[in-house]
Amino acid sequence: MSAPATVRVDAAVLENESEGGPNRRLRLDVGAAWPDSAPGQFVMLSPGALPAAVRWDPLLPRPMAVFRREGAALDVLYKVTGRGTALLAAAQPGERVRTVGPLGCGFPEPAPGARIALVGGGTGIASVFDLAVRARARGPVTALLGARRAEELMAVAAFRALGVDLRLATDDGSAGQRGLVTELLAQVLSEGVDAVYACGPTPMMQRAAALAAAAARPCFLSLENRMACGFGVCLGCAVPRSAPGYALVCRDGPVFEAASLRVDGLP
Amino acid sequence: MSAPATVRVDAAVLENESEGGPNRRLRLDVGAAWPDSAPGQFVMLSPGALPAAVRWDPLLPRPMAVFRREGAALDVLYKVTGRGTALLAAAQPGERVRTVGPLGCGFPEPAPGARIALVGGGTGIASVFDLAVRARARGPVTALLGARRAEELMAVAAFRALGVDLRLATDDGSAGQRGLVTELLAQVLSEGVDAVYACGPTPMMQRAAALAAAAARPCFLSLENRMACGFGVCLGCAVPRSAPGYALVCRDGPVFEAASLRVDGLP
Amino acid sequence: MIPEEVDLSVELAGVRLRNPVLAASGTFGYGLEFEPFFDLRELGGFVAKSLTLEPRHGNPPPRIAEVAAGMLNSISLENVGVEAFLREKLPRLPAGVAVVASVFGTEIEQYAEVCKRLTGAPGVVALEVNASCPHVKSGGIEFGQDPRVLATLVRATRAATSLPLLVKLSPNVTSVAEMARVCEGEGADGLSLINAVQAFDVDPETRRPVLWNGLGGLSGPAILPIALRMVWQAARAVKLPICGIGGIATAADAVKFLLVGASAVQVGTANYLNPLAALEVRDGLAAYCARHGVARVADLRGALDFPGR
Amino acid sequence: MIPEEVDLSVELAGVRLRNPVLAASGTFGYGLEFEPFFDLRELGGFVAKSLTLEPRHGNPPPRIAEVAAGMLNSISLENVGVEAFLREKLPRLPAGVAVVASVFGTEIEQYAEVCKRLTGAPGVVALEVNASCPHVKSGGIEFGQDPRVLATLVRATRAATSLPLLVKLSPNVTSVAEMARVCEGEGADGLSLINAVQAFDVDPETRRPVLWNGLGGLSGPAILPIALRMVWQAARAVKLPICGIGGIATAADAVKFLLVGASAVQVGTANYLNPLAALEVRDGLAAYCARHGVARVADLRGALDFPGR
Ligand SMILES: Cc1cc2nc3c(=O)[nH]c(=O)nc-3n(C[C@H](O)[C@H](O)[C@H](O)COP(=O)(O)OP(=O)(O)OC[C@H]3O[C@@H](n4cnc5c(N)ncnc54)[C@H](O)[C@@H]3O)c2cc1C
Ligand SMILES: Cc1cc2nc3c(=O)[nH]c(=O)nc-3n(C[C@H](O)[C@H](O)[C@H](O)COP(=O)(O)OP(=O)(O)OC[C@H]3O[C@@H](n4cnc5c(N)ncnc54)[C@H](O)[C@@H]3O)c2cc1C
Ligand SMILES: Cc1cc2nc3c(=O)[nH]c(=O)nc-3n(C[C@H](O)[C@H](O)[C@H](O)COP(=O)(O)O)c2cc1C
Ligand SMILES: Cc1cc2nc3c(=O)[nH]c(=O)nc-3n(C[C@H](O)[C@H](O)[C@H](O)COP(=O)(O)O)c2cc1C
Ligand code: FES
Ligand code: FES
Repeated sequence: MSAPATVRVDAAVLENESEGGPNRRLRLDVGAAWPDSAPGQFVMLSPGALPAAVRWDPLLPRPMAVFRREGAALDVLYKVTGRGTALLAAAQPGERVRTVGPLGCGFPEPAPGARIALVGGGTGIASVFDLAVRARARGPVTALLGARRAEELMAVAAFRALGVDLRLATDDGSAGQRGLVTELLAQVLSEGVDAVYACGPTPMMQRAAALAAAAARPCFLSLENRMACGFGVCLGCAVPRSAPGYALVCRDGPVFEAASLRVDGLP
Repeated sequence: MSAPATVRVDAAVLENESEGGPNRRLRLDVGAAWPDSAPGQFVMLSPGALPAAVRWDPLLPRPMAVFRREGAALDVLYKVTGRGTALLAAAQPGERVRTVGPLGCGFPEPAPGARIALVGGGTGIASVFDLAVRARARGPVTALLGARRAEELMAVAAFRALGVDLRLATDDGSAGQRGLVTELLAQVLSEGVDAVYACGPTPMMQRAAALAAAAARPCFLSLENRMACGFGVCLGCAVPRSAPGYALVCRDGPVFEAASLRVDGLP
Repeated sequence: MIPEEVDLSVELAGVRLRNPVLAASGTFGYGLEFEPFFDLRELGGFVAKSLTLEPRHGNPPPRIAEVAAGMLNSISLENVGVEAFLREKLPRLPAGVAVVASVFGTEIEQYAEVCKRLTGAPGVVALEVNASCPHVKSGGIEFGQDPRVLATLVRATRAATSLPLLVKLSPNVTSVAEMARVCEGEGADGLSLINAVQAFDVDPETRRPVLWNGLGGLSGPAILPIALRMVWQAARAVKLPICGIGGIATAADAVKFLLVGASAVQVGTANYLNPLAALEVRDGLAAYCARHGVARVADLRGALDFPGR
Repeated sequence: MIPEEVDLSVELAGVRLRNPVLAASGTFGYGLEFEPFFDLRELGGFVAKSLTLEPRHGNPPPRIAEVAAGMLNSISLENVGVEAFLREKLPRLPAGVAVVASVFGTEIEQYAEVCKRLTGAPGVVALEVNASCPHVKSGGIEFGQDPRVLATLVRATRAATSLPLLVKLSPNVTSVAEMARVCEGEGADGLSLINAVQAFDVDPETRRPVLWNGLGGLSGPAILPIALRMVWQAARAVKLPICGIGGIATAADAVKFLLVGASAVQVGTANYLNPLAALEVRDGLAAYCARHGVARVADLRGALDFPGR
């Protein structure tokens, strides 16, 4: 696959609205020339709207999955967790957010007819949505979404609207099954699944990889690492390969076949 | 004079509107407990509204004269010149600006019946307004205001509403007399004035001091120095006294009798 | 403001402090300037502006400038002199305020003499020898940057006072560990670090240095990771208690310094932008301890989780 | 984008560069990564990621963290090795890109060998000896921090190549002027400074260092005033041309470095947040010259207005 074009745009905020709980949806006008992206690709966003005068703190952009693209509009679903996302949450329509992308290598296309399970934990839900959109035409999709509480579950309505087999889990049982989303995965694997695609917190992905391996199913992980550049030059997003050495999440991933990584060494 | 109380409040922005050209008026809700201030006193304002998450750049607060106080509302007139004021200009109603004050020692009260000349250049106009308000009940006030262009002249309408003798000068003649405001001062001194009160760029104040000295009239200067703290602890705002050593603009001023300073050594 | 159950008191160089939050020299005046904002006894203490034998006028303006997440200064140690401090400043402070007096001189004999005069002054609980001022040509930079000169200075000031003696180190050195060992060897009771980092800035429009003096000291949040590194290195090199300084503006910042081995901290530049900064650091520290089940703040000292290092 | 009348070309260590704006080692990959964003020939050149004799894997994660107006890194010199660079990276660059190859090793012989292999490679216009990497225990820190070791390193690499030789200095020293003089004495053709400043940060919630390695290098706008100070000091100590590095993100920043004596500049961390940063610095520099009536950007070198100093 030849790498798609990458651009930098200072994209105007079209909408920036609460999605319930700590989650928000940011809609950016990235322009008509914005390159197409594959499911699982991401963008780097400035930590907050570009200010009226230069201010260097916080400094680094934040990686965010492309949730949806509609013409010149690009949607990102994000959770307010720290400084960068708190400042992004304050961005007003009309302000601009520096956007670099699309970046990284997305999910491989599922084989036609394959039954696939998507596992999204927390902010990882945003990373698997576009895959669900594209994969459901090719074969049966089961989407397993998990979070701490009901209000932290992202994009449930959007998944529901897709008509995929949707199952939820929350730590406190406030939505779907009480417990971890990987418990749902264990169930679904026993029902019969050809491949697993997961994004979420490290322990979730480690467990998903173990379950898929035990069931002898391929497992693709989309990693949510800290990043400085997003395009392979800072070497900051390294994760250990199963072979000696490191892979770069932003360049070689964010999607990896689980077997290619030393998943117990993920940060 | 016993120093008035000084407080720190995170004041809500009530209004933040253009006053034409680069000038704006910021109205802050400082609360009813805000101490009374004397003409010429100032506040330190955070460089922009307090952000949704800590950001340390720019770091230092900016000194601004108290333009007007009405109950819990405090008005500041400011010119957008650099980073801090550009960020202040972006502050939205409802956001908060950290405000420390009132600070410094203001203008001495004019003697009853004394004919006084106020000279305001650029942002210095804001510093002499409150003196005009209070002094006009005590004796005849002539206000001389200068700036580069008409649109940079601050608070002309407010001075006009006071009914004081008002004369304008601009570098390009777009309002009032073409030339420097100190040329107006020379005229007015020759017409008869008992004391001069001036605030503006250093060359303007040096010239005002020289003119007043030549006319053997007392001259009070309000200085617009760079400051870090505003209350006498960083020693950053030093200006040379005519006696050896330095005075602190924030603590010993911002108003000084011109003769007490080495005005040619002002930064 | 302080949860009942948390013991905030610490010992620093033999002095029992109410809590580990002090204000740094040169950023807190003589204490009096902060009385409008809060009761000084709420802090662990404060370090007064560095004192010389004679009053000093300092540098011409401009003396300060803003840089990314920090500021530059070249005050050059303007101060009222030790006598005026003892006569006019110290007596006006309320009883119960722990004052650390900071000492500076251009000759070692001057340092020693100032130490002598401060010893026994009511309220002065310790001395801090400023061996590290980065902008005085004939002074601080050499004392704190040369291990032999530093040794002589510590020896002389040590001999001049019975008060607990803290030495404030310069960050402008290849090895802060070496300097820390020198101080330990010469009988210092503790270390304070870091002072401002030597720096320079230029106005591209005027082509002039932003400071009259050209060179100045960089302080504020920008230097925090450098300061933390040096405190960590010094804490591994010596047994002396350390007062951590550099860019501290929040309780989280203070916790970091304690974790890498500081016994107490000083809030500096943050006092300028927020006169309540030191108090808020104190309150936040108490809240941190309560949230994390830390009964005594002193238990945080060196509690970094960094196995093998 | 460049006003016709401004001559942006400069000479650095005997190399004529289209303009004085380069990209810094470790922040620009092998150049290829920036091809989606702009034509690499628009820059004065770039310094490739430091190369060792053998490929290196680098440190485990976390390798980076954000701090006030800056970032920390402890990559520990992961690179493809000199052979893969010559075989796979260099040939893919368009002709006309001025490549400075950066060299690193854990032994002086390794440095020298890498220099040898790079000499004569098409497109490589100069070598930069990384004597200053702040986070490799057995490597950079000692080379750049000890004048004797540095002298040996410069001598060996000087003998190993006929290419112009730049030495990249560590900021973690008491006297950068001393190190600059050492390089001049051993026949270096120029200096690059500064590398990242040794630093440390801690997560107060986990009590762990934010980096796997603990120590890391601080870079970004936070270090600009420190870098500017060191370039100013080095420029007064030696006649060698200097490539100024540290926190440069705008044309105004670049102008500052030229004014204190740099012949060229390198944009580092800013490339991460803005892949067009170096290009924008170049354009802004041209605009600055046009606005100030500067006909040749080279005339800005050392044009600081600081009489008497
Ligand atoms: C490829 C990719 C796609 C992503 N897609 C999304 C998305 O669509 N929606 C979304 O909400 N988030 C997404 N993330 C995660 C997102 O980048 C982080 O949540 C965000 O950077 C946090 O920034 P902050 O400034 O708010 O938090 P910070 O203040 O930086 O950090 C808050 C806390 O989170 C930790 N932290 C910061 N970044 C990370 C990280 N990447 N991984 C683990 N811990 C971290 C910090 O150490 C700190 O404890 C994605 C990450 C990657 C790499
Ligand atoms: C007591 C006092 C009262 C003041 N009252 C007012 C007021 O009512 N309204 C108002 O608009 N301004 C007033 N000022 C001036 C105001 O503080 C500065 O204009 C403001 O700090 C500039 O901030 P900035 O971040 O926008 O500019 P910066 O980015 O800091 O600077 C822009 C340019 O101005 C220079 N500069 C910055 N501060 C000063 C300064 N204090 N003096 C001279 N040059 C400076 C910088 O070097 C730079 O070239 C007052 C100053 C003082 C000391
Ligand atoms: C304006 C200013 C003046 C200072 N004066 C002194 C001083 O007199 N003596 C001293 O030991 N340190 C002095 N310092 C250094 C501070 O005490 C502190 O070590 C340094 O600023 C780093 O801490 P910070 O980043 O919290 O400010 C001064 C710092 C500033 C900013
Ligand atoms: C992630 C990262 C990796 C770096 N790798 C190298 C390197 O391999 N060789 C080198 O000489 N400098 C390296 N540097 C240092 C930079 O080239 C530069 O000297 C330093 O970051 C200061 O400049 P800046 O503030 O503009 O980033 C690296 C810096 C960063 C941030
Ligand atoms: S984020 Fe920079 S290399 Fe991956
Ligand atoms: S501004 Fe700090 S002493 Fe005046």
